[in-house]
Amino acid sequence: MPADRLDRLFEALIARGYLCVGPTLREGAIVYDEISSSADLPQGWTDEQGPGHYRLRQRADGAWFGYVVGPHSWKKYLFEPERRLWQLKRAGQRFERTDEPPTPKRYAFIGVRACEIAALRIQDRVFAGGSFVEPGYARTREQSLVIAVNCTQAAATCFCVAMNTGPEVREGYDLALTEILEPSHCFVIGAGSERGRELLSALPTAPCTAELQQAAKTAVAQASRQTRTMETAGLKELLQKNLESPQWQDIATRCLSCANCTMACPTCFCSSVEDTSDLTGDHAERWQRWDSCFNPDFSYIHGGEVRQTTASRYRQWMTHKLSTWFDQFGSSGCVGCGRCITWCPVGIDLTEEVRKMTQPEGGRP
Amino acid sequence: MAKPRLAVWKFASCDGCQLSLLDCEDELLAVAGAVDLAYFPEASSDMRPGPYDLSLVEGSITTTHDAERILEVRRQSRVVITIGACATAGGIQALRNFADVEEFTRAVYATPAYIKTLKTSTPIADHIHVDFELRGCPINKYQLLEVINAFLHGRKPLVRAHSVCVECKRKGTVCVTVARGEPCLGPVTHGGCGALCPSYHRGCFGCYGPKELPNTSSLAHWARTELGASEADIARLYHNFNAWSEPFRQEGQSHG
Amino acid sequence: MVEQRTIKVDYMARVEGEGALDILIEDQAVKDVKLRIFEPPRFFEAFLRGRGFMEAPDITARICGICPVAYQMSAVHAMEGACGVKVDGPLRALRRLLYCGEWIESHVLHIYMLHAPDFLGKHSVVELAAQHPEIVRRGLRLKKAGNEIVALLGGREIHPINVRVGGFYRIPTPGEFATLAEKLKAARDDALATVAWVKGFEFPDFEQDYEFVSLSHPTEYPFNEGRIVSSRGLNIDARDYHDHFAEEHVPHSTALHCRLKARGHYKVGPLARYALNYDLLAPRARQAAQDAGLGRVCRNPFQSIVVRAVETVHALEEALRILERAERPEKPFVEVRPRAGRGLAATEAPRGMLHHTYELDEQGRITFAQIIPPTSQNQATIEADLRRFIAPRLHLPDDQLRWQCEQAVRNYDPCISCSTHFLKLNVERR
Amino acid sequence: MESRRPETVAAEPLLPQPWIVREVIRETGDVVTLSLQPGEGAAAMSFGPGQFNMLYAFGVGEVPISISGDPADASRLIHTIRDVGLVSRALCGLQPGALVGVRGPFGSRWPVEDQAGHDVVVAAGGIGLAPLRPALYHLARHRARYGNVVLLYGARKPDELLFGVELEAWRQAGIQVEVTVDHADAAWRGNLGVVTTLIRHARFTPEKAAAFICGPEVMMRFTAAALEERGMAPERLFISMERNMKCAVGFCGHCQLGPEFICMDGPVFAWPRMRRLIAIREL
Ligand SMILES: Cc1cc2nc3c(=O)[nH]c(=O)nc-3n(C[C@H](O)[C@H](O)[C@H](O)COP(=O)(O)OP(=O)(O)OC[C@H]3O[C@@H](n4cnc5c(N)ncnc54)[C@H](O)[C@@H]3O)c2cc1C
Ligand code: SF4
Ligand code: SF4
Ligand code: SF4
Repeated sequence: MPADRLDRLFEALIARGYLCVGPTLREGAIVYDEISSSADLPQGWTDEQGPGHYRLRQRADGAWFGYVVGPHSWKKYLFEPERRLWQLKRAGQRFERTDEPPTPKRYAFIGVRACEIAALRIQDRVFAGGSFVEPGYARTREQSLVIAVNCTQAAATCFCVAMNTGPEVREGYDLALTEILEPSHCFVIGAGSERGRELLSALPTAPCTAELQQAAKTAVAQASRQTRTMETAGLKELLQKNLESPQWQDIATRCLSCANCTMACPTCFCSSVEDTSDLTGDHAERWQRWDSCFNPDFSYIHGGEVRQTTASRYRQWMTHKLSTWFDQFGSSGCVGCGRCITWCPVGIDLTEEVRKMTQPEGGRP
Repeated sequence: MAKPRLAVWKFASCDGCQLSLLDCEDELLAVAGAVDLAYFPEASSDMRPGPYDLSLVEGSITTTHDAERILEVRRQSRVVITIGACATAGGIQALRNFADVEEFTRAVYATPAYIKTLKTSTPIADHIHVDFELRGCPINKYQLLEVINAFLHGRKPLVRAHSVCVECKRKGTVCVTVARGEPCLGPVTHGGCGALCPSYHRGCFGCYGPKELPNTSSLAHWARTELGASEADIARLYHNFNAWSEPFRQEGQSHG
Repeated sequence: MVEQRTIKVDYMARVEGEGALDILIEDQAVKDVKLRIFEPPRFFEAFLRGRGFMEAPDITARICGICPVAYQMSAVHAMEGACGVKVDGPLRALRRLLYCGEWIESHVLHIYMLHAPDFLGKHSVVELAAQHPEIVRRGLRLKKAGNEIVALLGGREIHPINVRVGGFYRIPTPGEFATLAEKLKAARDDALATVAWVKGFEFPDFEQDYEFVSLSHPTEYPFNEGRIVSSRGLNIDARDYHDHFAEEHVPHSTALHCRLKARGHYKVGPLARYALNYDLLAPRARQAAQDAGLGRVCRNPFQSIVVRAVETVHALEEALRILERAERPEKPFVEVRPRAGRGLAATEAPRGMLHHTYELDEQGRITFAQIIPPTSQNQATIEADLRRFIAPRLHLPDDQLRWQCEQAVRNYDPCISCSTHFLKLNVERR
Repeated sequence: MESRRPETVAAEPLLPQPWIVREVIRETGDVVTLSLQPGEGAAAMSFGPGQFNMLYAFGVGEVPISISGDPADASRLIHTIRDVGLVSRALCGLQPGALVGVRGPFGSRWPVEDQAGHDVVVAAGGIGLAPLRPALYHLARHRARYGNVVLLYGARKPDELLFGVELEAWRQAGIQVEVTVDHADAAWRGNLGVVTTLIRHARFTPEKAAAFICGPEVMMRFTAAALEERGMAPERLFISMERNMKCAVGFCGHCQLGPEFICMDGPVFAWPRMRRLIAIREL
C-alpha cells in the first residue's frame, strides 16, 4: 500500500466501529492516545533514548513509524491505571449495585511493536489465562484489533533480540505493517487473523513484489542490530541463587524506589484494591489502581512491611521479571522494550544490573 | 447519635490548608451536616469550648505561646490530624531554622524588640502526639475530605505514601526529567497532589515533602551530573516548604 | 472614679489569620483602639534573600492561601521589571484572567462566608445555609467558578504552580478554555443575583472621608498594571512608591502600618478601586452598581460588600471577554534573563494594592525583598474607622458593640496571614 | 500454568456477596467469631479446611480471613477474627443482623484426608488455631481413620486461649491436646514456653506422621525445623502463609513470595516449597 494512502486504514477502522489509539506527539514524547487520522501520527519524528534519557528528534525522511517505543504502553487501555470496579449500596439483606459495569471498548491499537505484542500476550496469561478471569480486561482485549508495525530501527535501550520477542512481528496481530522508504515510500502489509484479512481487503493494496518483500526483510534486520543485550540462558536459576547477593544493596544506593520502571513496564500488572465510602456511609466504592512492588505498604501485613528496604524491593522487581515469572506464567516477564531503562529518572539499566549480578567481577561476556 | 465535634486550629501558616475545607464548594454543606463545626474561627464566630472529637491543626510552632497552646489542643481532642507542610514539617517559615532569627527580625521589623518568636519553626508532631499527618503545601482538598470521611467511618484514609511519579505515570504524564532534562523532586516526594507540576511541564518542587525511603542523594547526584544543576540549585530545591523534614534538610545542607 | 470599660475580641473570627481587637473606653470616650495582630512572624522578606528570582512567585504565594495569585502577580511583575522584560499580548491577558479568578473566589468567600452572616445575625455560613440553603448554594457555585479559573490556569486553587516569571509553564488547551467559558457564563446570573441580595442589607450610616489609593490604568479596571493614584491627587509610578509611602512598626502588632508621608492614613481595596476607576467597570457591572443604588463613589465601608459583589460581576465579565478573544500565546513564557537591579511592582489584590520591591544580583539572586500587603496599608484606617464608629454608639451594651465592631473590621476583609509584616477584639471601658 | 489450580470462576471475581451476621461469639478480649448466613443472592458455600474468604466490612475495607467452621456443616459460615487494625476492628464490631461482604472460598487446603493411616501433629500459635479448626473438626469426626492425633497449641497468655469448649471436645474425641502459654501468673498450672517445647510431650511416630502448622512465621519455621529434626518427612509438613492480599485471585500481585502467589498456590504449602523462601529476609 502506498504510504500516502494510510488514511484509508483509519477510515476502514472507524467504519468498523473501532476507536483508534496510537502514537502521537505530546509533551515532548511520542505517546499513545486517541487518534483519528494519519495527521495525528508523529510523521517525521524519531526518538533518541538512553538510560534516563529521551528526546524527540526530527527526521528528514517523513517516515510515519520511524521511532521506537515511548513512555506509554498499551496496558493502559486494557488494564487501566485507575478504574472503579463497582459501587454498592446496602439494602436490607443485599447489596444493590448502583453503577453499570463498564461496557468494554473496541480499540484498534495502531503501531504495536513486536515486543509489545509479546507484552500483551504476557498480560493475557496474567489476567485471562488462569483460573480467574479479569472480565474487563478479557472483553476489551477480545474485541480489540492489533495493527502491528515492524521496527526498522532500534533505540539504544532496546534488547528485544536478546529476549527473543522481536524485532519482527511474528504472531498475535491482525495486521502487520512494514514501512519501506526506498525506492518508494510504502507499506508492506500482512494479515494475521480473519479480522485482519477482512480489513486488508478494504485497503487500497497491490500485491507485494518479491523485491518489496526483500526490502521489508532488510529493513527489519536493521532493527536487529542492538547494542544492549541480556544473557538469558540460566538467568532464572542464577538469580535464585543470588537472592542474598550484596549487589542488591549496591543498586539500592542508586534506586529511588519511585516505581517508574514498574509503571512504564508493559507487563507489570500489580494493582491495589481500594475501598471507600461516602460521607453518609451508605454508599461504598471499590477502586483498582496501578500499584508497584516499590511502593510503601505494598507488602504490608499487620505489624510491618515485609519488604522494608529498597534493596528488597528492587530484588522483587528484578527476580519477578526475570526469574519467578517463569514459574508463574511460563515465560520471562521481560520483553526487552527498554522502557524501564529510559524512564528511570536516574538511568538504572536493568541489563547492566543483570550483568553485574551474574558476573560480579565486571566485564562484558 | 451526636455528631462528632470538629475543631480547626491555626498556628503559623498562610491559612491555605484550612481554606481548602471552604474550597470544597460541592461538599461543604454535606460535611457541615455530618460533623458539628464546634470551633472553626475562620468560618464561624460561634467558637465553642472542647472537648473535640477531631482537631485539624494547621501551621507550625514558632512562639512559646503557641508551644503551650498546642498542648491544650491535644488535651481537648480525641484525634489530632495535622494538615499541611507547616504543621507536618515546619513549613516555608522553617527556613529561619537555618539562619539567625535575630538578624531576620532586624531585617523585617523596624522595632525588633516588639517581636517575640522562637528561633525555630517546628512541626506539630515535635510537640504532641499526632494521629495522622496530611501532607501538602497546600493539602489536597479531596484528601482532606477523605481524611474526615475516613475518621467518621473508622477506616484508614486512602492517602498513599508513594512517590509523585506513581501519580504521574497513572495520569500518563511524560516524565519531565527524562524527556526535558528538568530537575524534579517527584521521585523522592510524597504523592497527593496528583502530580500537578509535571502535568504543567515543570519539575516537582516538593510540596508534599519526602516520601517513604527517599533516596535524595541519588536524585541529587543525577541532577548534578546529568542535568547540569548547580549545587545551589539543588540546595534550594530541597530547602522549600518541607526544608525542615529530616531527609530534605540533610540533603539540602550537603549541597551548600 | 473614672468609669472604665474595655471591649475585647480576643480572637477575631471570620477573618483570615489571627488577630484581636482592644478598645478602651474611659469616661464615655474612646481612649484607645488597637487592632492587634498576633499572627506569628514568618520572615518572608528575610529568607527570600539568597533565593533565585524565579522562586519568588512560588515562595511569596505562601504568604497567603486566600490571595496567592496576588503575591505571584506582584512578584513576577517586580522581577520582570528588575530584568527589563515586559510581558505583553496574550500572556498579559491570561494573567488578567487568572487574577479575575482570584477576585471572584476571594470576594465571594468574603461576601457569603465571612461578611454576610454579620448582616443577617448569623455566626457562620453554615447557620445561614440552615435558613437559606439556596442562597448559600448560589454563593458556593459562584466561588467555584472563580476557583475553576485559578485551577485551570494556575494548576490548583491554592498556591498555583503554573505562574512563572515571564508568563506560564503551560498554556491550557483551547478545549480546556472552552469548557471554562461555558462554566463562567453559567455563573453570570449568580453574580448579578449576589449584588441584588447584598444591596438589601441594612447598612449603618457611616460615610467617611477617605483618601482612596489604587492603581489606575487608562483603559482597564486595574489588576496587574497602572499608576498609583489617590482621591487627593497622588499620581505616581509604582516604582516611586517608597518616595511617598512609609511603613512604621507599632508595638501591638507583628504587622507594619503604612502611611502616606504627606497625609497619613489612607484606604486601599474595593472602595478605593471603585471610586477611582468607576468608568472602566464592565457595562454590566456598572449597571449592577447603579441598580444597587451606589453612586460613582461609595464612602460607607459597610457597603464594601456591595462593591465586592459589583467587582465580582466585573471580574466575570472581564474573564469572559478575555476567553472570547482566546488568543493563544505562541510560547507559554518569554525568556527572562537575570541581571543586577531593582524591581518594584504593585498589583490589585482582592483586598487592595499589594506592593513588592526586590533587589537582585547578577545571577538573579534576591538580595533584598520588601512586601507591603493591603491589610497593613489599611490598618491605621481600620483603627480610625473604629474610633469614629464607636463614639456615637457607646450606649450600646458590650456584646452588641463588640458584634458591630467586628463587623466594622470585617468591612476590610482583612487578611491577617498576609500582614505578617497584621486581628483579636478587646474593648476595654475604663 | 501448572501452579494455578482452578477452584471457582466467578463472573465478577472482585464483587463481594452479601452475607448476614447470625451470631457473634466473643472468644477473648480481641477475638470474635462470626457465624454468617447467606444474604439475598448469595449461595451457601462449601469449602476445604485451610481455605479462606475475603471479608468486606462495608465501606471500610476487605481482608483475608480463614474459615474456622466445620467443613461438614455447610449451613453456616464461620470466621474467627482478631482485632489488629481498622478492618478487622470493623468486622469484630459487627452485630447480629449486619451485612458482610464475602468472596471465596480461596486458596489451598490442609491435605487432611491424604493423611489417613498416619499420625497427625497439629501445631497452632495464637489466632493460627482458627485456620486449623476445620481440620481438627474433621480429624475428631473421623478419628478412627488416623493414627495418633496431637494438637500442640500455644498462646501468649492464658486469657488469650481460644476455643476452650472445642479443646475439651477434641480431647474427648481422642486427640492429645497440649497447651502452653508464653507468660502467665502463678494461677496458671499448665505449660509455659513456646509451642516447640510441647513437641517432646507429643505422642507420634515421626516416620509415619504428618503435621499441619499455623501461627506466626517464626513459630512455623521453628516448629517445622524441630519436627523435621525429629525425623518427619519434610513433604508431609504443611504450613499456612500470610502475605498482604488485595484481590485473592492472583491479579493484584501483593501476596507474592518468590514464585508463589499465597492466595492461589497457598496459603497452605508443603514445607519443602517454603523452607528456603521464608528463611530469606524481606523476600
Ligand atoms: C490467608 C490468610 C488468612 C488469614 N486468616 C485470618 C483469620 O482467620 N483470622 C484473623 O484474625 N486474621 C487472619 N488473617 C490476617 C488478617 O487478614 C489481618 O489481620 C488483616 O488483614 C488485618 O487488617 P486490618 O485492616 O485490620 O489491619 P491493618 O494493620 O490496619 O492492615 C491494613 C491492611 O493491610 C493488609 N493486611 C494487614 N495484615 C495483613 C495480613 N496479615 N494478611 C494479609 N493482609 C494484611 C490488609 O489489606 C489490611 O486492610 C489471615 C491472613 C491471610 C493472608
Ligand atoms: S515487578 Fe513488581 S510491580 Fe511488576 S509485576 Fe512484579 S511485583 Fe508487580
Ligand atoms: S502548608 Fe502551605 S498551604 Fe498549608 S498553611 Fe502552610 S503555607 Fe499554607
Ligand atoms: S511541587 Fe511537587 S508536590 Fe508540589 S504540586 Fe508540584 S508536583 Fe505536586
